[in-house]
Amino acid sequence: MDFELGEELVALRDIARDLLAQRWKAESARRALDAPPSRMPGELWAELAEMGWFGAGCSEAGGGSGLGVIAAALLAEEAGRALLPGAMTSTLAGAVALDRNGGAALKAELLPQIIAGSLPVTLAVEEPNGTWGPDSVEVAAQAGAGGLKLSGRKIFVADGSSAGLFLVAARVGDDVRLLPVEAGAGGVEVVPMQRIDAQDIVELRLDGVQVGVERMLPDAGAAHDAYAVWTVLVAADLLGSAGAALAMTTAYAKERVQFGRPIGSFQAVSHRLADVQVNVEIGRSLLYAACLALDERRGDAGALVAAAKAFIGETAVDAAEAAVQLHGGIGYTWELDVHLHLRRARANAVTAGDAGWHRETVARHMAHCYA
Amino acid sequence: MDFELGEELVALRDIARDLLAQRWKAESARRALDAPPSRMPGELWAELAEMGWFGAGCSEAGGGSGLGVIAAALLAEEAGRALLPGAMTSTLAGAVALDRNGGAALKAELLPQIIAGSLPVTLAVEEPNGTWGPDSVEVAAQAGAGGLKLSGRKIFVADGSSAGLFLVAARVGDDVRLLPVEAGAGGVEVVPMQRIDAQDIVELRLDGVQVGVERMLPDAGAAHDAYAVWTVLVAADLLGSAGAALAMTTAYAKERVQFGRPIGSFQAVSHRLADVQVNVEIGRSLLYAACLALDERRGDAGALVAAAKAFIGETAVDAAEAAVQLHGGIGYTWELDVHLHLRRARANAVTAGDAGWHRETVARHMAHCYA
Amino acid sequence: MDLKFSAAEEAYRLRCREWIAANAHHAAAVAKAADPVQAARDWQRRLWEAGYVGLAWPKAYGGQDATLTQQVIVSEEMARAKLPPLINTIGLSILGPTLVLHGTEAQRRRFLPRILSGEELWCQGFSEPGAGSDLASLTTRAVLEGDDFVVTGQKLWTSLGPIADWCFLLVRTDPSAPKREGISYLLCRMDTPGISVRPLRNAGGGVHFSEVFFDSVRIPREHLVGELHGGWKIARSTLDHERSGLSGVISLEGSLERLWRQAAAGGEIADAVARQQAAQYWIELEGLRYLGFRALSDQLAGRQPGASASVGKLFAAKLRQKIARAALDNAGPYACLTKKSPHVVGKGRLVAGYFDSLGYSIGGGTSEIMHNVIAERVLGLPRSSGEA
Amino acid sequence: MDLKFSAAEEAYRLRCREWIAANAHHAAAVAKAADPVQAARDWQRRLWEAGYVGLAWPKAYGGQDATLTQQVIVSEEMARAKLPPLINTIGLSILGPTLVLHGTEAQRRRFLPRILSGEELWCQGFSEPGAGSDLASLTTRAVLEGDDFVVTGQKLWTSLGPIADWCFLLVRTDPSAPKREGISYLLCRMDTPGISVRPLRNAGGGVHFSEVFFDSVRIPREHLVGELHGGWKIARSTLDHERSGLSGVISLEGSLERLWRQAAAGGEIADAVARQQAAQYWIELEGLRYLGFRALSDQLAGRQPGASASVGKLFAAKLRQKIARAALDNAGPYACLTKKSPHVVGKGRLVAGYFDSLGYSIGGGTSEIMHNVIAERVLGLPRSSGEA
Repeated sequence: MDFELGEELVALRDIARDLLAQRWKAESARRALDAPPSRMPGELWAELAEMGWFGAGCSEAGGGSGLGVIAAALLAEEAGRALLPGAMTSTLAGAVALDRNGGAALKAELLPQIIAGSLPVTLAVEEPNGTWGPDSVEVAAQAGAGGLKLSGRKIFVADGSSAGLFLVAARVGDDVRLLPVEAGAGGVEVVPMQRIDAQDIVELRLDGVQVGVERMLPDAGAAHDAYAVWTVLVAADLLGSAGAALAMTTAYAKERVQFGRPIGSFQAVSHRLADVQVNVEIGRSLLYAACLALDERRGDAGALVAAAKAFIGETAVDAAEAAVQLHGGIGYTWELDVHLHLRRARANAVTAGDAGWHRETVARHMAHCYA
Repeated sequence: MDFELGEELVALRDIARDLLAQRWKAESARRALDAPPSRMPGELWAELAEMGWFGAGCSEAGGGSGLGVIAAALLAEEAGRALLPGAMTSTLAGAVALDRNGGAALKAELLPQIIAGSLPVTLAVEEPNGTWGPDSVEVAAQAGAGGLKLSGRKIFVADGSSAGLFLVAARVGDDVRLLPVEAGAGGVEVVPMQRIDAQDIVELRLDGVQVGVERMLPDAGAAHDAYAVWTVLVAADLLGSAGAALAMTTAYAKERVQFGRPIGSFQAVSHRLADVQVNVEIGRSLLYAACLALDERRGDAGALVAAAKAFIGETAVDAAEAAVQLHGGIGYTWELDVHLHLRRARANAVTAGDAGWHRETVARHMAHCYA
Repeated sequence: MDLKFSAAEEAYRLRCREWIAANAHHAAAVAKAADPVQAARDWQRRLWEAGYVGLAWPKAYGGQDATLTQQVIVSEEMARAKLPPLINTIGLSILGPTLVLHGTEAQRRRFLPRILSGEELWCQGFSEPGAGSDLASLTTRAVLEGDDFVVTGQKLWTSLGPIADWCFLLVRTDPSAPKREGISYLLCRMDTPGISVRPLRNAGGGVHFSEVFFDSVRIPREHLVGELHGGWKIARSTLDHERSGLSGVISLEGSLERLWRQAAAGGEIADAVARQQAAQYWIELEGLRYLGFRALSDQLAGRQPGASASVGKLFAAKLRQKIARAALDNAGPYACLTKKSPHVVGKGRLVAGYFDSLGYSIGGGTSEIMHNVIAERVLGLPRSSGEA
Repeated sequence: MDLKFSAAEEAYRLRCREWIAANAHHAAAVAKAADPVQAARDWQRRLWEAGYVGLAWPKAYGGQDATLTQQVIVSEEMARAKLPPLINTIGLSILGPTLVLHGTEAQRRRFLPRILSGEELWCQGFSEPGAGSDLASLTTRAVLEGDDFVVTGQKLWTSLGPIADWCFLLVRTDPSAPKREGISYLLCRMDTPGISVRPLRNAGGGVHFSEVFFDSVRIPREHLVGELHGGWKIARSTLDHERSGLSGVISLEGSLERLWRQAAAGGEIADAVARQQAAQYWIELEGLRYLGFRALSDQLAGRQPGASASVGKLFAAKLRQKIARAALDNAGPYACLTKKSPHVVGKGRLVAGYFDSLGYSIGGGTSEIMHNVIAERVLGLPRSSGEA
């Protein structure tokens, strides 16, 4: 048994943290608020590709690290900590989805491009019906002479204006399947949605887009599996944001003196931060558990993914709110990074399902267990 | 406008607090746990009657103080603070119910006896169907030659083994009405229920009990009105308990020294107590508002009664739990009074409707207001 | 015990309401004006001329000598009609009462009427980068040279900085004294040489506060309020002088009603979690309302309301945040879009309200300080090495 | 990263489970025995003889030298089978590890095997009326007279007081030294003249703890553990030595399942509030479980688990209280009846579980102290004038 990060994973995480801290400043995330969306600079994207990060969550056979979903999650966590544009995380999720559930030909065609950085990819699942996930998908692919034909709208598509490929969830017969759609394909239109953290979220309009049947991901559970992987990566991003908010507030509490003492020596401050720390540790434990369960394709994977997302989403929002409160007035200013994490945490907490929605998944799992 | 207690009310409260502190020790409430139920000593009962307390909530015409429901609530609050057996509060509620909603003959017959202390009275509303209040009453009175005939079971009847008169809620036609039933009437059986705070709670079994139609409280809304008055008195008892738990914990936090300082100088302790204080003040405001609304028979009285009971119930449990925690190990011992308040608060919080049930009443009021 | 208004009070309310109705178009014009500051000044003057500003103030200085109940009536009616707030609110709520209590007769006659009319807008210079919750540790220095104080230092969290005509500020005049005993209270024209103002952008992207820098700014000695070195107690007396909070209740009422309507279909909220939550907020809001009535009754009866203002402030801030958070949560991902997004719900007001709500537990005394105040002044617990 | 057990470990688990099944009737007999203390001792000896007590301890002193994973397997299987807890648990979990680390060879050989077999039951004498969270302020005195310590004072919160054969206790041997540097660690027979035990009735009405009074009790010098005046560090080293908490998870699993079944009809909970709440507890319980696995993995890899035990203890206490409270709340007024009432639900177990749960944030270090530990040792925040 070993339920802590092995040496390779620790190294990957440490390298990512150092590199992102050097290459991407919070200042860039702040500037993006005035000129959205927040986009990855081309050189940085190329550097990440060179490091092999886009295959971090893929199997060795797929050209990846073979370290499991946890490797992708650790990178997503660092992206959240560094306030990095989301494109890396979307591409990690897309790569893992293809690696786990793609047909051999499609994998051979697409995975090398994705891992090499030449084909950013993202999932397109949600629709304007007020809920989340593959089960709520209404867009249906029509079978015809030229293969499948897709029409409809997808919203809250992450990193859509830089993606080269969309993995679109659509009904095919009774199932919800994943269909690869190129950004440049006929009938595809991308409309920005303007999120409060300036992330590149778009509406994807599909008007009679053609997809060859043979390109559909063959596994009937592919859409659910890909959505679970994406969910866990969003949770990881949130965990990184929570960690950053906690770290900056802890540092401030050590420095800021009022009444002749560092404010961190007041229990009103120190115990609030201790509570955030407890939640971060519990959240981290859930994140690792969910990743491991996905790797092992365990029956409780869905419930653990839901648990991680629900818990970490609330933890991240709470960590950012604690940061605002404990910084006092200064934490409420544009120049401090506190609000950048508050924006990201708030937005990601309701991305890929909010806490209440995920708790319903958990409740179904409990009903099943206790039946 | 005057929304604070007038001089007469302040005097009534102060006298009650002093007198009960002298006449009833927490030790008696503790002893009752080993030999339930907790009962009012005869001399004390007589003394309270002599003070005129049982008519505190009644109109002057009814032989009472004319100070309004608030006067009864202040006495109930002191009863909670002093851990007094519940019989006074039940009798206060019954007296107010008769005074507000009884027919002239019934009032003339019963109110003087009640106020004189020779007829303890209580309400019998709840039934074994898992919910609360007059709307859930299923026991139906059958009309016959000798008047109305009652059969069925009432549970959680407060102070039932000392009551001389039960005001029984029962269906008469389409309405739920209040019917006076003497404790000694044929077909009446009283079975103790054994509550964790040793209060005298009973099951009332009715087997063909006869009640004259003319004795039924004439107002179709009498059962709901009486239940509202009783609810507000239970809330007042809870507020007294919360105040007592807060006071004893505050005193302890000033005395108890650890790490060379009174523990009340640690914010983990002082801020927790401040939160209880805030809730007690908000709860008190709601209690006064509910009493005033009942006196004025305002349209929002039901919602305010529900608000007071829901909020104060949660406040009292929280205050008692804070008392256990902040006293540390010693607060967990039989000898300290902390658990007496925890028991009373827990039990009364689910008496006359729990917080969730009352919030549903509030939600209906909101739906009505915002329609 | 009763909450009824007298017939005369009800008549007063009616006249107030009629005046508001007759002047609603002027109020509406404020937001749309080309010069919104001038429009807001004009609106305040119009209200003042009608007798609806400075109700509590003595008639001698332009006030109304009105009863407390009349004040409550006016603030309720103004909040209910969603009239624009008075632009000179800081001068009205903080400096005015201070001068009435501690100013010289000359200061009162000079300043009070112009605060009321809006002719002179005021900003506050209390907080500093190193003096937030611990306000008494402020370091802005004032040295008496001849008949002038010469002031050097930096103030933070100043509202209206760029548009104010005057500033009231706390300065350290005796650095060798214990920290609360070397502070003085000064009044200063904002166009005095040596003052510069830098607007601060807030987390929501807007600008509300400024930093104000003082570089050898000369302030005539006659603009000292109260005793030299006696400024701390003066400032403290108006920090404690908080309003009953009843107008805050009315703004929360609006938020709660919007929350309900957002979640309700056909009048009812079907989801039990959201319904119970909304009901809890209604309960807490009523608690706050009647707490306000109790505080007001104490004031009417000449009793000290004690630290009940801290109870109300703490509870109201938390409730405002809970309602704002619930509104955001209920709207899901749609609430997290900017107001420019075609998909946003509520025109971005949910996010703005949420960001705004977070400031309520910081400004005007943090919730941590409010807890200290309640623990120490109400419960009598020992100081936590910090102070209220 | 994986959570799989090896084939050998799985085989070990299977043997353990088989042994438990074969001995279940002995376990069941403990609760019904006429002399429950003797029965519990017999049960512990039976388990020890089968190799299921003292797994981590050296074979030389009666232990098993087993792996950490084997320890986890045994504790999981024992919890799952709801076996009675080991009666000598305080000796096993606190004194044993202390003697292994700090005892003399003679002390180890004399005491350790008898702890394991249950032949000698131990109680702890640490807390005092004036020394709870601030344990180092203890005042029980020990004066060296010839070869004996003479001990006078009072200890509180002693489990097993009336039945223990021995007590390990902290005493002040140097009143002039700084408070942490004048404390010694002694072992004392409970039948020594001058010792008296007074059982304490708890809030639930039962008896679990005692007060122990020492009146000029003579303890031979050979029963000093470690250095004279060096007892604080020794005690601290085993206070930190907490278990992974995984067996606590299993008991919480049972509580959560009961909560679900109590609220569910036909497998599902219809009420959204109760359903969401139960789901949240499942999430938190899983978080606690995997936190335990992480701590265990750290120990297996020889890494310091740091203050993660405090995180687990704090979170577990809160979760236990939330589940206990929800069970009570869901049962409404029926839960607030005594077990003697004909109407009670769950045989009074809901109230008992609730009362019991409140002790989890007090005993073994209050939640306030756990917060301090996390703030100071994990986050590196300055001390809050108190200490961990």
